[in-house]
Amino acid sequence: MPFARGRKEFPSHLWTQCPTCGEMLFNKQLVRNLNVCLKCDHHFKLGARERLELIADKGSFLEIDRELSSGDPLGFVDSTPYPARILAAQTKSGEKDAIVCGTATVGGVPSVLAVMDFDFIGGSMGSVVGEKITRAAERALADRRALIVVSASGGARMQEGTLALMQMAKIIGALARLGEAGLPFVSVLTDPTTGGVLASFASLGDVILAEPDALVGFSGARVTAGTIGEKLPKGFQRSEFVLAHGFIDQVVPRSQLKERLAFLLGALRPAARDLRWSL
Amino acid sequence: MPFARGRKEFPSHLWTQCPTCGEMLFNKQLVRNLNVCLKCDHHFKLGARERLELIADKGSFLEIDRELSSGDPLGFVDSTPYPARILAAQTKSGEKDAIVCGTATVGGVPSVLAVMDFDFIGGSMGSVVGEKITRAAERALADRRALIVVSASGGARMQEGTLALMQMAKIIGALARLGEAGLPFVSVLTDPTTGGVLASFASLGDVILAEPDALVGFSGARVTAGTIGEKLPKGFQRSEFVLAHGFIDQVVPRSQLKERLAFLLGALRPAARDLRWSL
Amino acid sequence: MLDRLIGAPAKAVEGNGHSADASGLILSVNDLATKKITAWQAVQLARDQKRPHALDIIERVFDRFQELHGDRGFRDDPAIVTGIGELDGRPVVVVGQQKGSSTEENIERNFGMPFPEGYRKAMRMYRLAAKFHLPLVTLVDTPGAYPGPEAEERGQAEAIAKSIETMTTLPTPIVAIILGEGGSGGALALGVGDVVLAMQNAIYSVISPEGAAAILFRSAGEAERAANALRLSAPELLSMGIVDGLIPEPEGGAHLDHDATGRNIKAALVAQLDRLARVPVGDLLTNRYERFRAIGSIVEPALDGSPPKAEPWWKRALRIRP
Amino acid sequence: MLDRLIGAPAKAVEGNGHSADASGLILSVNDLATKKITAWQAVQLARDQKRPHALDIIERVFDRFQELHGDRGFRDDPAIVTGIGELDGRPVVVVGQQKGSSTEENIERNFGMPFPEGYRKAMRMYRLAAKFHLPLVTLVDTPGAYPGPEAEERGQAEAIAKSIETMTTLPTPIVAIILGEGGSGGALALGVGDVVLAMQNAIYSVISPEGAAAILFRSAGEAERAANALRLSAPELLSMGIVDGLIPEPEGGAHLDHDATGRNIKAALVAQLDRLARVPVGDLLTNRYERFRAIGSIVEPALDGSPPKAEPWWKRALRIRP
Ligand SMILES: [Zn+2]
Ligand SMILES: [Zn+2]
Repeated sequence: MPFARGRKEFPSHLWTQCPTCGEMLFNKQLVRNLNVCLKCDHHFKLGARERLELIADKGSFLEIDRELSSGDPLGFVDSTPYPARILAAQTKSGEKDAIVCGTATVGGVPSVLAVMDFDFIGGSMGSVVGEKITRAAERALADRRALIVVSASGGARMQEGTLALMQMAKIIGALARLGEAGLPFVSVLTDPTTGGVLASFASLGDVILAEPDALVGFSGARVTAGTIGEKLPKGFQRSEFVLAHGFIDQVVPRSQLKERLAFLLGALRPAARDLRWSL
Repeated sequence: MPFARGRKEFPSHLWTQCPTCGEMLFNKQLVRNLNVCLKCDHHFKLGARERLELIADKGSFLEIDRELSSGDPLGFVDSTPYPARILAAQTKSGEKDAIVCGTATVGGVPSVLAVMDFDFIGGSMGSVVGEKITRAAERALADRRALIVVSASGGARMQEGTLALMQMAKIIGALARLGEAGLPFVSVLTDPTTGGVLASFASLGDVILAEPDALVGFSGARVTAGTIGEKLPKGFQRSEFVLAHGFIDQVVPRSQLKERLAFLLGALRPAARDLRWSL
Repeated sequence: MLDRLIGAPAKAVEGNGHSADASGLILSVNDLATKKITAWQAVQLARDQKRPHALDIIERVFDRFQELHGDRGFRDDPAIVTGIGELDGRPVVVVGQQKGSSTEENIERNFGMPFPEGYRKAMRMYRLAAKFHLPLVTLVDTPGAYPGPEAEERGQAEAIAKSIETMTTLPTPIVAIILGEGGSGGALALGVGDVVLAMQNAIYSVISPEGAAAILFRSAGEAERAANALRLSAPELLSMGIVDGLIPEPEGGAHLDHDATGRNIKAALVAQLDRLARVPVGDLLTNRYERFRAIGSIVEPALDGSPPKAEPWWKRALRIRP
Repeated sequence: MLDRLIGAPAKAVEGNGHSADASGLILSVNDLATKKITAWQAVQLARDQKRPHALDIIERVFDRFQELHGDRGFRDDPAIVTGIGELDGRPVVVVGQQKGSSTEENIERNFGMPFPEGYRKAMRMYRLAAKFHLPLVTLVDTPGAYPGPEAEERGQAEAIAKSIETMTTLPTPIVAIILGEGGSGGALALGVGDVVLAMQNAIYSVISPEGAAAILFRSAGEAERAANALRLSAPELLSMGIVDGLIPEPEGGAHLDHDATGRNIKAALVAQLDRLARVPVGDLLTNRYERFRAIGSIVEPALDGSPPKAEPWWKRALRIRP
């Protein structure tokens, strides 16, 4: 495979080019390697269902709140009306919105998982994402389970206006209650995790893991660079940069994510009952 | 007064030269002005008793733990044996150690005051300072009073070795209990507040006030400058610098200290009983 | 399928049970005396440099205000002012975003765009309020959290998230007022209250109209169109249940009469804090949770054909099993 | 006058009630098998670059250690390592100061001198331990907190004070081990435990011998004399009740056998944590308070001629009235 070939020899349904090293990767091999480049370890984006398969113990995942979908509270129209935009994304992805939630065990620890999907309108957070993560946290609290949220999002969904913004407070309220009850929340940041998602639940994990080289930042780099009108530091807003600045616990290669989560949940495993009442 | 006179015209028992502006100040006037330079507002050091007079409501101060003095746990000898050093300081100052404590009202709010005196071995913190501040905090807790500590210290007293270091943990333990009971602690930093005093109780006030231009830092500027082998930023480790860096609530001129304390204690006035039990 | 609009208009306002009607608040869009202004006019008014900013309001509403400084970690951020003031004799902790009233002051205040240390200062004051059982009043007025690289490096997102978290569980009454410009997450970091009020001409949005226009219409010039689409004006916020009431502004806008504006705010604050002081802290926190919990617009099919009931989350939580 | 030496030798050690005798600890200076080394020899041993440092010990004592990074505010400080490890199958939070074993590593680790953000990382882990009811183990090994100007600007003193404060009220068992060099406040920030142990050749001092010599004797060359005067060696600390027991080192010092050192530490930790796990958290906190409360040397005349009794502070507090 390592000799040079012309582009036409790589039909796109069979091959994918790595944006980092330029290597042409055979799709089947790429999928078998968890969508990580075999040459340079570039982490391609991973869909929510594939991510769940990677994290949840085999056969343990039970989806919840599958049918929630978005209203159109603002009657929002840009180039397309918002409902049409939603419908197109639903048709393309087979999902109702940008997140899949459910219960599962992870390394044997009863958990609730919420996994975002960047392919659904940029993983943007509207009322459905807000409601589903909130319910996931409430479910974890009710069942005394751990909560894992995997983020992949450009931020709040502007087609839902200030209602989308309020989802930040809504989700955080539920997470805070989870924390007060001594239940663990692990946040996993994947490429990209930005805006209102990073400025809310994604930054509040008891432990925060990130995939290598994921974009992790509050403002878009374009905005930031515009603000100072100059070049940004090397690696700016990438996982390793954010790790060095103290906001991430570990950068974890995808192949080790499951094992790392299992260890952490095992260590932070919630007590069967709320220890606040045990004095 | 503003025409030039020779040095011999200013006998030192009558006149003091301001180290900041060079002005010769008539001692009686200086004292009447709370030991603040009448020309440039330089704040001269203030003894513990004068400070108490400034802060406590007139006639309300009752000293406690007056007779505590230091042992010689290490049998410490440098140029002088430690007990001799203590005795000399006691004889010179009329105090037993570097702090005066008592109960008082401040603007009508029942308080416990602990005021350090830099003149007693550089205001250094040994077992007596540790024990007296701890007792002051315990007294405030027992009587549900506010606590005010005025610091003036070069740090821990090295003649008491690791025992002096441990006073930091001892005092902080008592302050933490005070805080858990919802009682206010106001820390006042005066020139200088450094080392183990700043790295313990002095930095833990619910509100932290500092006198203008007071030296406030962890390491001696000499050590710090030595570390980097270069010049330090302007105003380094002075109140205003530390305020800009976020570690002080207000820089307060001495003439306004009493009023400011009274306002703060009034606002943070402890409830008559512990509200944790009132749900 | 049922279009269940959680947190619909009137419901949310009455739902949290704390909105006063006796303090001059506008509680329904129908009550707006003058005809509504356009979204774009609201944007202009909310940003007017002559509009009263946090310190202008603090000076008029509180007696004996003492500003307290510093985040105890990095820097005192002048874009957020905090302190203790007396409201009709009662001590209150105040946290507000501070824009400048001149170009020089705006440079000093970073145009009201806080750095992470600003939010950390705010959090310190939130905790101070809780520790001493003082009510908390926040004044929201910012184009947004500062988006520069130093802010990113020091954790702008983390600071906002923690600020919101601190407010959601803070065991003391909170009244948040959208004073002028409520710019996205950087505003929400001061915006979680038991009661959230907005000035009559304030705005509150997930993104600036200019930002939205640049993304959606590929042109910042379409900001006016975006402002309309975003429904960011105070009456819209009220009708969506995002704010609980509007504080009336003097004829023509708050910038024309700071004193009258201050009086209206003071009346609203006194009335709200009076009510909140009577609510046990446990109920306060439950209601605060439910208030934000109810916001959003989702479509959820009923599994058995009947519409799902709106009920407290814990009832749902105790009932549902996979 | 009565010379009441609060916290005298044996009393303090037994006083807190948690010291194991079954785990190989040296609980009395008389039990020291080999003859005592001089203070200056202790200084040299404690600073030996080949001495096992935090990560060397963690690797040998804990199974499946996962390092966790960051203070969530400014920077991940490599001079403090933190994480979760398994000790005989039980999860434990570990926080240790990390010196380098080579010049390169020492530069990376800043010679084990933490910045404020290092202590803030430590505090985050302290709280994590408390939140999840995990015991906390700290490993102290630092010449002191970094004294540079950036550290001053970011609040070195505040970070140390808050660290100590967090430990004093942390509702989970804490075992602190003075592993090598316990340099002043920067060491104490990790040093508040229910049980405080020291390695047999560790030191713990309010100031470095060199620093003390420069101030007291106007010559850093008098460091040996200062080291003696400061009574900073482990046996001295034991006899003063500052540490509760000594962990024996292999013949010649820990640097000669990292594995044996690890085994001794592991035995001590397992025994101490076993004991502490049985103490209700309220008692734990009371005892931790009394442990440090008792340290100090004061002379107090009895008001009525009889010596004041040593008694818990709250008895004193309830009795005394002016
Ligand atoms: Zn590649
Ligand atoms: Zn002068």
